[in-house]
Amino acid sequence: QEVNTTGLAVTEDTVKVGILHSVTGTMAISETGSVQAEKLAIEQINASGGVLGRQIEYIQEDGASDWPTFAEKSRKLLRQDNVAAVFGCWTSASRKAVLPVFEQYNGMLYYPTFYEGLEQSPNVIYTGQEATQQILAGIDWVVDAKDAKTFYLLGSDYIWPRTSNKIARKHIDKLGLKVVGEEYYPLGHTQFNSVINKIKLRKPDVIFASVVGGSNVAFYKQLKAAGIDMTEESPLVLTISVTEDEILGIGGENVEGAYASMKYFQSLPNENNQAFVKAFKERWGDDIVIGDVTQAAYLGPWLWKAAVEKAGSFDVDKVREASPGIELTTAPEGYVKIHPNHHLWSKTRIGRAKVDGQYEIVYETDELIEPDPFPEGYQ
Amino acid sequence: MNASNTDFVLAVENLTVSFDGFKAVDDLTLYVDEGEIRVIIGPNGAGKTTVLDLICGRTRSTQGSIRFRNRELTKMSESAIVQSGVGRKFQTPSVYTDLTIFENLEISYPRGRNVFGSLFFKRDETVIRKCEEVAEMILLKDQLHESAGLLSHGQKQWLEIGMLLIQDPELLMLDEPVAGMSVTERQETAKLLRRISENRSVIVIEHDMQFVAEIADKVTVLHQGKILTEGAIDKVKNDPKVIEVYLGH
Amino acid sequence: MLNVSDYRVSYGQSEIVHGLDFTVQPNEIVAVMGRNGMGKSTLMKALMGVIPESGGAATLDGKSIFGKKSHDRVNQGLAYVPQGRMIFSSMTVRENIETGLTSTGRRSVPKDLYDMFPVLLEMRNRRGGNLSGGQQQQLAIARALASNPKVLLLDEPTEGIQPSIIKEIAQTLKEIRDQRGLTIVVTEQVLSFALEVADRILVVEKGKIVHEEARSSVDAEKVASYLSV
Amino acid sequence: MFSDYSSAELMSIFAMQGFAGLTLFSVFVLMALGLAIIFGQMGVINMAHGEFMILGAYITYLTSNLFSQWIPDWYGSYFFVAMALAFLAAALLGMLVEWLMIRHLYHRPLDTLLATWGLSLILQQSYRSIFGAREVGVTMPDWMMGSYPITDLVEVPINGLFVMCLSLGITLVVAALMYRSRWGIQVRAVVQNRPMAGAVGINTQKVDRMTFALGCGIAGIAGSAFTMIGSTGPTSGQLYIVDTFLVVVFGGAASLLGTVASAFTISQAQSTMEFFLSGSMAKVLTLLFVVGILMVRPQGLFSLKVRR
Amino acid sequence: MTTTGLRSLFSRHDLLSFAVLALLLIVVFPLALDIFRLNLIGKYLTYAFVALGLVLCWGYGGVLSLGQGVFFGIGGYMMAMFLKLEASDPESTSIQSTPGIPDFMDWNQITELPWFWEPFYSFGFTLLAVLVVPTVFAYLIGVAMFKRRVSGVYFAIITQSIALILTILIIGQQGYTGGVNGITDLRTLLGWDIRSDFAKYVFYFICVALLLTCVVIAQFIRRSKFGRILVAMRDAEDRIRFSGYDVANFKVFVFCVGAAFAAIGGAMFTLQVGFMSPSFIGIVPSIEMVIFCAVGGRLSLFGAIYGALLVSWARSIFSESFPELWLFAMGALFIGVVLAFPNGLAGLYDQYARGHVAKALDRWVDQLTRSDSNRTVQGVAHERQ
Ligand SMILES: Nc1ncnc2c1ncn2[C@@H]1O[C@H](COP(=O)(O)OP(=O)(O)OP(=O)(O)O)[C@@H](O)[C@H]1O
Ligand SMILES: Nc1ncnc2c1ncn2[C@@H]1O[C@H](COP(=O)(O)OP(=O)(O)OP(=O)(O)O)[C@@H](O)[C@H]1O
Ligand SMILES: [Mg+2]
Ligand SMILES: [Mg+2]
Repeated sequence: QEVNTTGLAVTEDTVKVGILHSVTGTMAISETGSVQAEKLAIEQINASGGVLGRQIEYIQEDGASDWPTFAEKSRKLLRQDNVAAVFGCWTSASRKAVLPVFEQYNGMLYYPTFYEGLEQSPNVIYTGQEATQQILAGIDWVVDAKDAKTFYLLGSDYIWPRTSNKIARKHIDKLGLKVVGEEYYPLGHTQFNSVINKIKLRKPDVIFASVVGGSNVAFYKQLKAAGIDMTEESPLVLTISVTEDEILGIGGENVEGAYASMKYFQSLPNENNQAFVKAFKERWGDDIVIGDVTQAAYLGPWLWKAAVEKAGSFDVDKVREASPGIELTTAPEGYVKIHPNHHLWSKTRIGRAKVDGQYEIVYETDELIEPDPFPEGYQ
Repeated sequence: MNASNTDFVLAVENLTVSFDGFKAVDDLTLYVDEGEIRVIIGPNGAGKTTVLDLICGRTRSTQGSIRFRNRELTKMSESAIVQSGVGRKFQTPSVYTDLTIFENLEISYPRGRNVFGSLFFKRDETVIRKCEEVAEMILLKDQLHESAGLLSHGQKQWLEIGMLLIQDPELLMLDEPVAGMSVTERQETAKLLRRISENRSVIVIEHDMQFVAEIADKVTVLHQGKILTEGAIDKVKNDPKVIEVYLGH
Repeated sequence: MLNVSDYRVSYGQSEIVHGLDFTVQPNEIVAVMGRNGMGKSTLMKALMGVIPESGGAATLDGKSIFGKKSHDRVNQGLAYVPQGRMIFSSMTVRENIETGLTSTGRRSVPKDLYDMFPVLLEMRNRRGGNLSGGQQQQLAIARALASNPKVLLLDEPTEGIQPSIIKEIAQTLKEIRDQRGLTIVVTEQVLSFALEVADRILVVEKGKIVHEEARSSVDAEKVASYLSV
Repeated sequence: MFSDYSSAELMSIFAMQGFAGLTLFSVFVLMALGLAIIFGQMGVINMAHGEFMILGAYITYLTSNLFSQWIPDWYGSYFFVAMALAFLAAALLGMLVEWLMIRHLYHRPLDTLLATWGLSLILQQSYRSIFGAREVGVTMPDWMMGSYPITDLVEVPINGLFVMCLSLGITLVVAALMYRSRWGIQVRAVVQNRPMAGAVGINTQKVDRMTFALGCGIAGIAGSAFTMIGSTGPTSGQLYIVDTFLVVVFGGAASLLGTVASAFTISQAQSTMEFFLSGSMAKVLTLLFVVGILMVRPQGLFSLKVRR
Repeated sequence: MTTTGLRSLFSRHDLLSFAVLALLLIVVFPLALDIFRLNLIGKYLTYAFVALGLVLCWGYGGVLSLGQGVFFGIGGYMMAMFLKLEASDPESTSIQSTPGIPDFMDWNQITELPWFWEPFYSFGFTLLAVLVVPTVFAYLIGVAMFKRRVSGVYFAIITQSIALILTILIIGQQGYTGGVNGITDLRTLLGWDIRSDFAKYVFYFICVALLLTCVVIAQFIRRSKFGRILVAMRDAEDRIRFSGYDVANFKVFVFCVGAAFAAIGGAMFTLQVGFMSPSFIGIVPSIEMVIFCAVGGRLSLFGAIYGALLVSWARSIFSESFPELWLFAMGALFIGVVLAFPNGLAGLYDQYARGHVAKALDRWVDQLTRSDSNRTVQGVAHERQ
């Protein structure tokens, strides 16, 4: 049977894929985990016999935190290396930069980050959550469980925080509750004393935070220093941007007590996850931590393998066709399934940060949440 | 400010400048005639250089007026003052060290002084000839295409004078032109000054009294920002006040 | 005191000073004369270590200074007043003089310097760059003397100074020489000044010594003839 | 905009914002002091300044690890040891860098910008290779964590106070060095005219090296202090560099007092505007304000008026 | 341009360099490289526009701008606005709540095209705007700064701040600008698919042609008296006023020229790469452009182009071969060039090769003139300069 009709880099016993993340520049801080997860998944797949009997070889390229470099490298991977799939990107900007390239050359991108939604490409499988999946359940939970009435929205000044806060605001409005402040700081901002003062004055029940990068560290350290004790829960912090990876930089003592709304935490007790964490630590060292995005990145190669095997071919068109409905029962986060809109069905969980940098899971949605990248009524 | 018309080329009236309260030039009034070589002498720190700075717009006056051919200079920009016909040589020689001597002269050539003029400036025969002529005068003809940075102190002095000549100003101001020059060159300079003053006015600051005697039509002695005396060289030389503060016994 | 033999200095490829030999006795004042561009300043700068020497030997008080860093030469007892003054223009007059104290370890400006140049005392808190040309020249001399040198190199020290002070400087230099046992090498254009201070006159031409004479035997005409070719 | 708040609240706002402004001020001063020496005094445009700070931060991280592993009883005092080590490490690196590259570039100051940019790339990648691409968390000793409540709204963070004292202390030390010691005069002389400074007996090489090392050392201390308020990662240094240059330049490069005044102006402008506008707009307006003032005073707030 | 015109503009040697560059760009690269690599070269060449402007501003005029990214970005953004409008016709945006406006506006609840986007429906206007807007912006900055005699590092830091301000604004106003993602997914130009290989060839050659034109313009400026005034200004800014020149005007002019060049580069970048984002405006790219210029040689127009090509190419190659270590190589390259070759690659060339080349050239021209002795050699006066 012909498994490769489109000239991809597939031989009798190997198949080439690409890994495209920033390992240098400012984004390397975040993307390192994804690279590790993708490599681990590929190695595991190879150890278990590969894909359609072929060993996966990866070509790694550095996006260097620079969007045209991402575009350039993706073009190289697709045109010169003819890879069968690419696992990569982290920021929306990098994804937007490579998207036309993937569409033009009909490549397949597995994109791991939780992101703002508003996108659905036939050439991308989104293995992280889109914004509504992550946010709505989180807000519902603080309202139900913590009786929150007022919210202060705070984020870095770019598209994901702005879109997330927009969704949050709509949802809060719908619930008849109140947003008492909304504010954005430039990426890389390190001084949050003024906004902390405002928070103190307006006394919101919840600080809904989507600060990213180095700013994140500054924000939590200064919040803590200013005497806002998150362990006392008033105001409580609900973040959508702080994974275990970030806590590493912030320091557990500075975020202790904050709540995070995501689909995955390293501390998930299920068996899949325990095996995953063990394998990850064996491969990358004992003191490593695993965050939401890292897990989502880990899903990429497995989802691709499943789709290829279902299609019986590496051809991108066939893989795409086979993708909707693919499910993974072995996913560390539990069970996932690809929606026809190329996003994943997933549960949303609320974790509470502990001083050791891990999250204690305090809540989990009963059902898988349907991905809805263009949410009606939230735009 | 009295704006009466004068026949003088340069009329400086009631000029005052103070630096943080220190009056470097104090209520100075000075007139320079057509075709005259005026020498200003005076002790170190008397304010001579400052007067030139004021005339050419490098320092802004606190008070008073400077009129050049009945145009008020105090409000004009440096380049406008130069364009109106005032040329100046500095006390420490300053030339463009990254350019050749030829280019130094060419830059001073009074044509193409605005952006577009300079873009479409043509180095035609007149320009080349004029530059070579001046280079000859200042004894730098052989080094015409060498970088000006390589010149010795005295040669730079000459070059700067050359740059002024080619600029063809109506009022020429020289701040210690022969400092650092050897005897022969001093004499050459004196001759040169006499020659070029025929159709323009010259103000010279100098401490070398021999040189002053050679060139001066009239000497002004400045002391603490004020005029001490003014007159012919012989009179000034023998003035006891001048001997006291300046010449020494 | 200062001994220079077969001394050569070049800028890149072009040699400016071609194998100079001369000796300056302790307590002697030597004037180096010559027309513009003949290499006087180049010689001074090289002796001070400001530009590199390319050959020969130079000793100060019997110890070689050849190839050493400027500040080592100062420590050995050399001081320098450059042509064009080169004072530190954004520092005050006092600070300028204090830079000269580095090699001596003294902290405050010796009073006799101010006595020598009273203007400087008056203007001690003014920025060096704001002084008039002649005042700067006096400052440069004071700064050099502050290091208490054995040999003082003066490059056209009278440039821009008023006649009365020139006379005083000549006087003062001789006084210092007598008081402190200073040795002085001075380049000069003004013949009268040279004749007044110097014990001996050297004339350089194109980087070579072409004439040498003690003051006692010198007449102005003759030197002048060397200077005007 | 004031009508939203009661008068008691307004009082607290001003108190709190005043304090926030002061913290920001000390942060700026701390960032800028090292650069004020290296750039302001020596004229070296050190684009790797941020990386020197981060070196201090990493040293602090290592020290805290060592303390918690070997002498946990002494953990409370590790920070002082860390700061000393950070100073030493950054100063030593500074000396090395001066010797290897900066000393060849004094006569081409703008080129130092390029070379140090290259250096910053190398340092960033070194940090990444040594400490990993992820940020590291530095744990503060407990005594530094809390805050003094003054009223129920106004609380004074202890680490903020600490940073203030630190920057005050270092400013005084630097000022004393620059204006009260022999060394300051020598530095300024060397910067103005290197050959001439040699010719009056100053060991220019030594002065250069020490000065550069001191500037870097202070950056190291700053980095160490910033572990309290910011992130420590390979590229964290980049977060500070623009602000730092802005502070030094705005003050008038050669003047230490200018640096302090400029840090004060910028921090107050920013923290005031931040309260009434959004963070991004406040930043934009602050920058515009600085650009505007520089237009009026082209040499910075405190420029020396010297005759040209 | 006539040959004599060219001759008067270029010395014999420069003419040779120009010919070599043209040959390399027009013949060698297109023949030797596949379209993927050629497109990369085309992208690098867009940086060369900026570097070229910097040679004039910085190398000759001593005006160091750390904000050239601003002009590159504005040029690029305006081209991107045109392309985006074309890509957002009502048909292809029918799933939006407001069809016919760019997608990112729709996501930000903007229901009507902002007024300043309207003119960008016109290609003519866009081309004009690409040149004029950045130039006018540079003019305003230049007049404000240079008339007040802001110079040196102060100017550099101010331009850097302007770059930062603009970046923050663009990122913050995402409804109008596309925010941090920039303006992406550009497809056609006047109905013609800009993503096809053929289009990439065409753009490459347009880019080369424009670049060579800019070289000629820059060379004209450099060889005119204006060029010498720039050098004099860099040497002794205070002095040149007393030769009767208004320094500010000259600085404003070169700054504007630099800005216009950068803007052309930016527009070509958008066309060749297919998107524009605020990351080209910021501080880092602006500094990198200065580095291109320095590596090539800040006093050499050709050097700057080779510098831009070489550094970008080195980065692509290093980062392909050593994805985790290439920064060491880049850093070392910058330091090495600055320390060892103060005048960049061009300095290296001048030191070691120029003499030989000039001699060979002389011999060759000698032979030519001997074989064709009634032809007179023109421009001898210029050879001396
Ligand atoms: N910007 C300034 N700030 C303070 N004082 C100044 C400034 N400019 C000049 N002065 C002072 O003004 C006085 C006059 O200086 P000026 O240079 O005019 O003297 P001068 O007559 O040219 O002397 P010289 O013969 O020594 O060159 C000096 O005492 C000088 O110190
Ligand atoms: N940096 C330099 N590079 C190359 N040549 C130089 C340099 N500086 C000076 N020269 C050349 O060296 C020669 C001697 O210069 P120097 O300054 O020593 O002369 P000088 O005797 O002091 O003259 P003056 O009386 O004019 O001061 C001059 O011909 C000059 O062109
Ligand atoms: Mg004077
Ligand atoms: Mg000399």
